[in-house]
Amino acid sequence: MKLPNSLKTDRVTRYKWIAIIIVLIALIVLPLCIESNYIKHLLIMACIGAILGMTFSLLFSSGLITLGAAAFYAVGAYSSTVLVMNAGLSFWAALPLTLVFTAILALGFGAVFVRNAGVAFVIITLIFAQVVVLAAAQADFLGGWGGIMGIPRPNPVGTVNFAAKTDYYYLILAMLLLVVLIYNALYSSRIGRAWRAIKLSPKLAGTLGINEYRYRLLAFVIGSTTAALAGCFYAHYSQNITPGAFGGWLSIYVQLYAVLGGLEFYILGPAIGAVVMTFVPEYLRIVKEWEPIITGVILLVVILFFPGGILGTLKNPPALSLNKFHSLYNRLVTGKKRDSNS
Amino acid sequence: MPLLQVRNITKVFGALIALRDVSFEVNRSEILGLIGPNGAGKSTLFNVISGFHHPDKGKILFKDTQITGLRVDRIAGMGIGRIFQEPTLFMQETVFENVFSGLHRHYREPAWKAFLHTRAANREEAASKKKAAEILEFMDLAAMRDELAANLPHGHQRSLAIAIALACEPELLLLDEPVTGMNPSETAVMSDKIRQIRERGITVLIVEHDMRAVMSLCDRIIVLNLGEKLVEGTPDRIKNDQRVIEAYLGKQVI
Amino acid sequence: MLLKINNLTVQYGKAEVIKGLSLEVGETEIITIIGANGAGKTTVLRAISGLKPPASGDIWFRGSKISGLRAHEIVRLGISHVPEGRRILAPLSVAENLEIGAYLIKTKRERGTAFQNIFDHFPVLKERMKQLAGSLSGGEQQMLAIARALLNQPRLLMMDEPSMGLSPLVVEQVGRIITDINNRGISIILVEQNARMALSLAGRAYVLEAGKCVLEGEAGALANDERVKHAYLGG
Amino acid sequence: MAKNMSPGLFIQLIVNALTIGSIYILMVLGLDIILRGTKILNFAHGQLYALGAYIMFLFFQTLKLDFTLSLILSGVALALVGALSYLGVFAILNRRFTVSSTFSYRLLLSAMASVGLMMILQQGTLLCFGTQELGILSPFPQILEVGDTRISLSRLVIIFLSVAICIILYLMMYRTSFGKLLRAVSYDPEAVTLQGVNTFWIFVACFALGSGLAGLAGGIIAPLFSITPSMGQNIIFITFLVLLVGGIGSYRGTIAGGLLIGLLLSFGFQFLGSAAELIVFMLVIVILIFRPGGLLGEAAE
Repeated sequence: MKLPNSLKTDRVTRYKWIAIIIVLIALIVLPLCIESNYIKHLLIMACIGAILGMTFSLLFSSGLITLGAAAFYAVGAYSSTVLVMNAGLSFWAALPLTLVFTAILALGFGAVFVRNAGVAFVIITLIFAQVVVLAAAQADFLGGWGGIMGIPRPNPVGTVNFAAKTDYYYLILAMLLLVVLIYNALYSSRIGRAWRAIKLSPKLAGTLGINEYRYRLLAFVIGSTTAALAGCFYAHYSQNITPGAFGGWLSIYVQLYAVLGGLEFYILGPAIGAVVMTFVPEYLRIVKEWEPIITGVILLVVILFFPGGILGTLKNPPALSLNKFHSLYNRLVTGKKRDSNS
Repeated sequence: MPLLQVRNITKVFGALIALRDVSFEVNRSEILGLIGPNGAGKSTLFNVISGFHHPDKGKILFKDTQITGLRVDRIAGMGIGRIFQEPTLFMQETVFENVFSGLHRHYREPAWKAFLHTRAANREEAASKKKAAEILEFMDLAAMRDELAANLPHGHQRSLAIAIALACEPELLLLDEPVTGMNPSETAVMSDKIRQIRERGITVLIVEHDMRAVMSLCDRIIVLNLGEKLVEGTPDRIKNDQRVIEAYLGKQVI
Repeated sequence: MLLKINNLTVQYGKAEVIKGLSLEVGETEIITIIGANGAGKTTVLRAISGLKPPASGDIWFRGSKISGLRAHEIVRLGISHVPEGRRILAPLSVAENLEIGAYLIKTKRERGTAFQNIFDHFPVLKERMKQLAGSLSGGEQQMLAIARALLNQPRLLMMDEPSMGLSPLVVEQVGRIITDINNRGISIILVEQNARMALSLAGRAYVLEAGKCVLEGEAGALANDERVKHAYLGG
Repeated sequence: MAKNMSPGLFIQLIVNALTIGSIYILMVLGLDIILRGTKILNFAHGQLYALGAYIMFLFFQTLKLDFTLSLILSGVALALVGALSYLGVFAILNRRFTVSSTFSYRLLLSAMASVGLMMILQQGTLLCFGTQELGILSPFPQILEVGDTRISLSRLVIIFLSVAICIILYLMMYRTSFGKLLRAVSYDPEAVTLQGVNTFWIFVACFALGSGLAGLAGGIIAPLFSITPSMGQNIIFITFLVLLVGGIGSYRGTIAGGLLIGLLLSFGFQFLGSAAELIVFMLVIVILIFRPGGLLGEAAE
């Protein structure tokens, strides 16, 4: 699903549709084949990660780099919790209200943030994520650093009562599919093309009549609202939330999903990245202390030697030769001239 | 009524006066050339007209509306398209996608309908695809529609830049060095294209170094030197003007 | 021969900007490369000074091959490049700009002599030593750029559009400086849009068109060549 | 707000503000030298600070070396770490970029690489030194008493050392040829290459200098605060904050920003408790509404 713009969807082959249907069926059947609740939990977390990663990619598709994906994730989680626990709304009523609330909030803050492109935007979003965590920790009615416990499960729908992990899995899967559908529709419309134009050349985009500020703000609002959707789910899934869960380097992990999966693959990239980053460290458990180091090394290796990420590398396998690397390093460090230059 | 009126434009960068009190008019459906040695202020003038720089003094009227101080995208939206001197394309996109992205101004249906892919929006989208194809055909790029812009040879990159600008449906097209760096036969083809663009009712303002092309192409020529307007007139007059020859070849030194 | 270029090809991406150019510069000679914008003049200089490694062909300087060396190594061999747009270090003072120009001069005494030499030729720079380079006038910035390049103690000086954006009076002054430098035994490659100035200064000239050399010969002969006049004024 | 503020408390708070403010300034100066010279936003900068504190602990507390010597050694050690990380990571990364790589792509990849580096450094520090809090006995335990004002000498030493380092740095940047080269490279590396300078090593030096400053900051602060592996994360947020407030690429802005944030946090903690940080963060966002480029910065890129 590389850069799904409508030009490509014209040419979506039958194989692609078959692949999509198979993956979809697999995703639906998957929890029925799994006994372990723990693995189901990991699947659910991977879905959340995928949604968050996609919000990062959405902003990146317009040339913005956010380190604040966790901010609106937290806003979504807290506001839904308050609406359910303090205002007594049902989960299904709180959900849309949360999204509207976040969208308005994102519009307000985004209007300021988006004015600063480049380095400043990166730092501002990072700091904003920290502000949200601190604000949650300071507010007594949000439980301070201790957070909120005993958040109710989503209200039952028919026979689905969210007592089992499988129910949650289907809920987040539905949310994920919704996000994929919406994002795909965006990327394949002229909105997505305008974002891409701004990312590739803001200068040229301007001379084509594209309002850079307005489109970037739109991306910010949509991305933030999507993150709030994931946050809303997370609060009622984990049933307790603390500011700490949204702080630290969560946003950076989110970014990692997108880079690892492949930056040019706005939808599939973060999904693959999230799955890999959720499951692989789990299987590295034997050396728990070494896990961050290994994650860091993986990150460096991907960035330095496979900048297309997993999907990009699969698509265009690089001709990797140690020799090339060696001569490059010689040139860099010792300043020896290239021998192959004739 | 002239299409574009440039009135007393002055633009200063630090200690450098890039433009000093420049005034001229562009009439509908003419090809107007803007020439002058390097550093004369031609590109600055283009940037002022298209909104990348705001002038320190003076104003610019397009169809009798003042456009000085407006944002780049607003000016483009009013119908002034431009190409840049350096190759400015969506390099990692195909030729077709480049023009298709350029059609932003073409849409009438609101963006949310495009997002929902309503029937009207889809119809518009299909129409715009057709239009992009038509523009590619016009600029002789149809054969390489699926090639990445970055991989095109220089001449075709210039054509593509013009194609993108045409997608914007301009009434006035600013061309910054459209034939520079081309060989004579490519230049002849491109000159011909520019004439055809004019026949479509689009007014053209050209900055160009290739004198042969400028002289044969333009109805009128304005010569800038060191930020000031030196002369204005028909190609024949310009060619024989002593001041122009001096500005170009330089005074005899030593 | 001081500098010899054989069959040079330079590419940006897939686009060939220079196509099989050959060129020679003799000892204490001024040559000029003229041509329209985008003809590839600047790229030739960038290829010689190592800023843009050539795709094929080779460049020899005083009998050794320099294509493939990196820019700072080529400067050390004695080729100085005054780049297009002067590229002086605007936020640094004039004195600091000169000091960086004198990076290759190691002893203090030699440095002093070199600076004295510069001030003899460019007295205006001595007055402006403490000023920020960015606050100089266009002409003074050009002097600074040339002075900085001379401090590398080159055998070959390459100048890219030294007359750009300067008023006629200053252009004349720059012309005198160029002859002056040449009289001290330094060879010069002059890239110019101002064809008459370039042709009056140079001994030989190359006319570049779309990355190819279309005409070469004695500058005096070229100055009266109808084809050159055509290239600049059409007709 | 000042209903129970005695002059003694006021002076104490000012001293506290100057102490943390001067550390922030050192951190931002280091980050800014790297950002301007090599165009890399280095997230690992805070981790270098933590590592500096640990190395100070190692030399001063464990090996019982002289205080000044340990401090210099921790600066040198971190400069070495910085140089190695540039050689091992960013130099290779730079070669990946082509003329057509967009600015956001370059920025993202180099920032991401520094995040990878940060994770490795953070966990590496933790594995080497353990999770428990470490503390250095301050070599200056004396408390100065003037009237009812009590000021710890070690805070004054920190301020003194920071000011000294800033002055040395200033002299280095404006008086030595190395500093001039650094500034020149930040402005136009290609023009400097044309003067015969191998700019690659200037970039390495840039990274070493910036990292060394982080190491010194960590070493200086070590006797005052407890040393934990997470101290790097805490400081990097504030460092970024100061960078934003002061404006990217302005020395005066950095110093003003560092002092401002120091004052706000010092007084804020006293009178507002733990809400101080939040208020400061909010204030910064308000500043950015009115001054998108920071207080004294030229407009950011």
